Amino acid sequence: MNVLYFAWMRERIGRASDEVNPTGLNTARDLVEHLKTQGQEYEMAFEKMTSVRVAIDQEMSTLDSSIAGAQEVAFFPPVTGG
Amino acid sequence: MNVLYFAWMRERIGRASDEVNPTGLNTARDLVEHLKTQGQEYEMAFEKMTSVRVAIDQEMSTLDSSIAGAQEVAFFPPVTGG
Amino acid sequence: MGGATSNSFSVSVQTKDFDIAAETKVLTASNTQIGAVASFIGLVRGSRETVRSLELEHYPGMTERSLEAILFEAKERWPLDGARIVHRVGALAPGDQIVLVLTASRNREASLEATAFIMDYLKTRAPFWKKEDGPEGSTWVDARESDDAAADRWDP
Amino acid sequence: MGGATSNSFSVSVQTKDFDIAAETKVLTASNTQIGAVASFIGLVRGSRETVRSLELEHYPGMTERSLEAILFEAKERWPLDGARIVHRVGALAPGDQIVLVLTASRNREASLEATAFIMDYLKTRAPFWKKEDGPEGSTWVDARESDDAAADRWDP
Repeated sequence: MNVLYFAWMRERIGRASDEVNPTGLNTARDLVEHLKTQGQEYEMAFEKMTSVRVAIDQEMSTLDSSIAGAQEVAFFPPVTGG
Repeated sequence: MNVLYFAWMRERIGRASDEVNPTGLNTARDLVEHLKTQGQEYEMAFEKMTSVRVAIDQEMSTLDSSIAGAQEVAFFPPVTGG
Repeated sequence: MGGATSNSFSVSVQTKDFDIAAETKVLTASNTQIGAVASFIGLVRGSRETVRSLELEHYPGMTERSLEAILFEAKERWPLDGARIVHRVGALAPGDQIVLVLTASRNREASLEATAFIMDYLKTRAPFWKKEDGPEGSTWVDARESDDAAADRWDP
Repeated sequence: MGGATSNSFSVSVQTKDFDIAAETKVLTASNTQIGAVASFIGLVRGSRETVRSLELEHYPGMTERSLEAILFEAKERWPLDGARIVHRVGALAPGDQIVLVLTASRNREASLEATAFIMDYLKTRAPFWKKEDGPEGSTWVDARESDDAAADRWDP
């Protein structure tokens, strides 16, 4: 499963994407908990979860959405386009 | 006093303006009654008063507005610009 | 620089066509605090079969005054940095541009609402009249009650 | 001729600038039943002293999908003959155009309301992020609660 990061989340983590083995991960929240074990940069990026948005296969989702079968999960701050 | 006509009122009356002596005319309605004595074309133009709008010195007004001291009174159908 | 000047609010009544890109550039050029520009363009509807041409008559003098009064009213109601109305008169064909309303603001909702307001007031208060030349001859276009209702919604 | 085709609804995410007059012409060219074109342009605010430049990041793929979904939703809600979103990405300077929304309809209110709706949804649903480069360094722009409130008003 490809995991993407955007804006300040990408900057804090120091990379734009990770390849993650989804075995045992049911929801986007499970994925976050898994990532937070991968280093301090991930802990920092996921520190304030009210500022974290998630898209599963390019659809806006919530942290409790299932990631079963997902090919791409993205984490990013609230959007500021327009 | 200069009296102007626009759109189908101008066409029905057959002219774009008249010079009228305002003596004895208090309101726009008085002016209409006076004009209707000037010929059948005026009677036709002012036949359906719900479709007649009036501007006094280029300000939207009502038939009961005073025309005392006015230099220009205009009659026209409801506007259809835009 | 940066401040809105009073000539940021202007109207033109003209026979010639307008270019919305050029008009937008003029409206926003001197003020980089403008974040939002809303606009409306009215076009002549109808195919060449149903409407051969449209003739727009107006009341010179009063037209400009009434359009300026509408911009003044909009400026009182919304935080606008500028606004512009261009209205064409004379002979027009299907697809031609008739009217342009442009508003500039720091605020998105202000620009969009002010544009709607200006159009609603223009439709019911500015002295223009349309005459359509179709296959069955010329007819003056009737005013629409829906336009009165649209204008009424801005009353307190 | 005269009928709206499905490609009357389109989006572009691009680094290059856009021309609202040219975009309007494309949107209205094939359909003379369109009487109303509303639009919104977002500009980079701030003087050269406060904002040296703005960097717009986005999520390629999802951006286009989300913008298309917003146009589809607008088309379900209002009688639109066409709509277009152009959103720029990359480096921009104060005064630069960021986003264009254009809607075409037979109905004035429909085009203006749909334009407001599209902007409100775009502001809260399309994956773009702004980073400002000012005199005190680079900062990511915070999302605004007022944008969430604006989007919420369209919920049933």
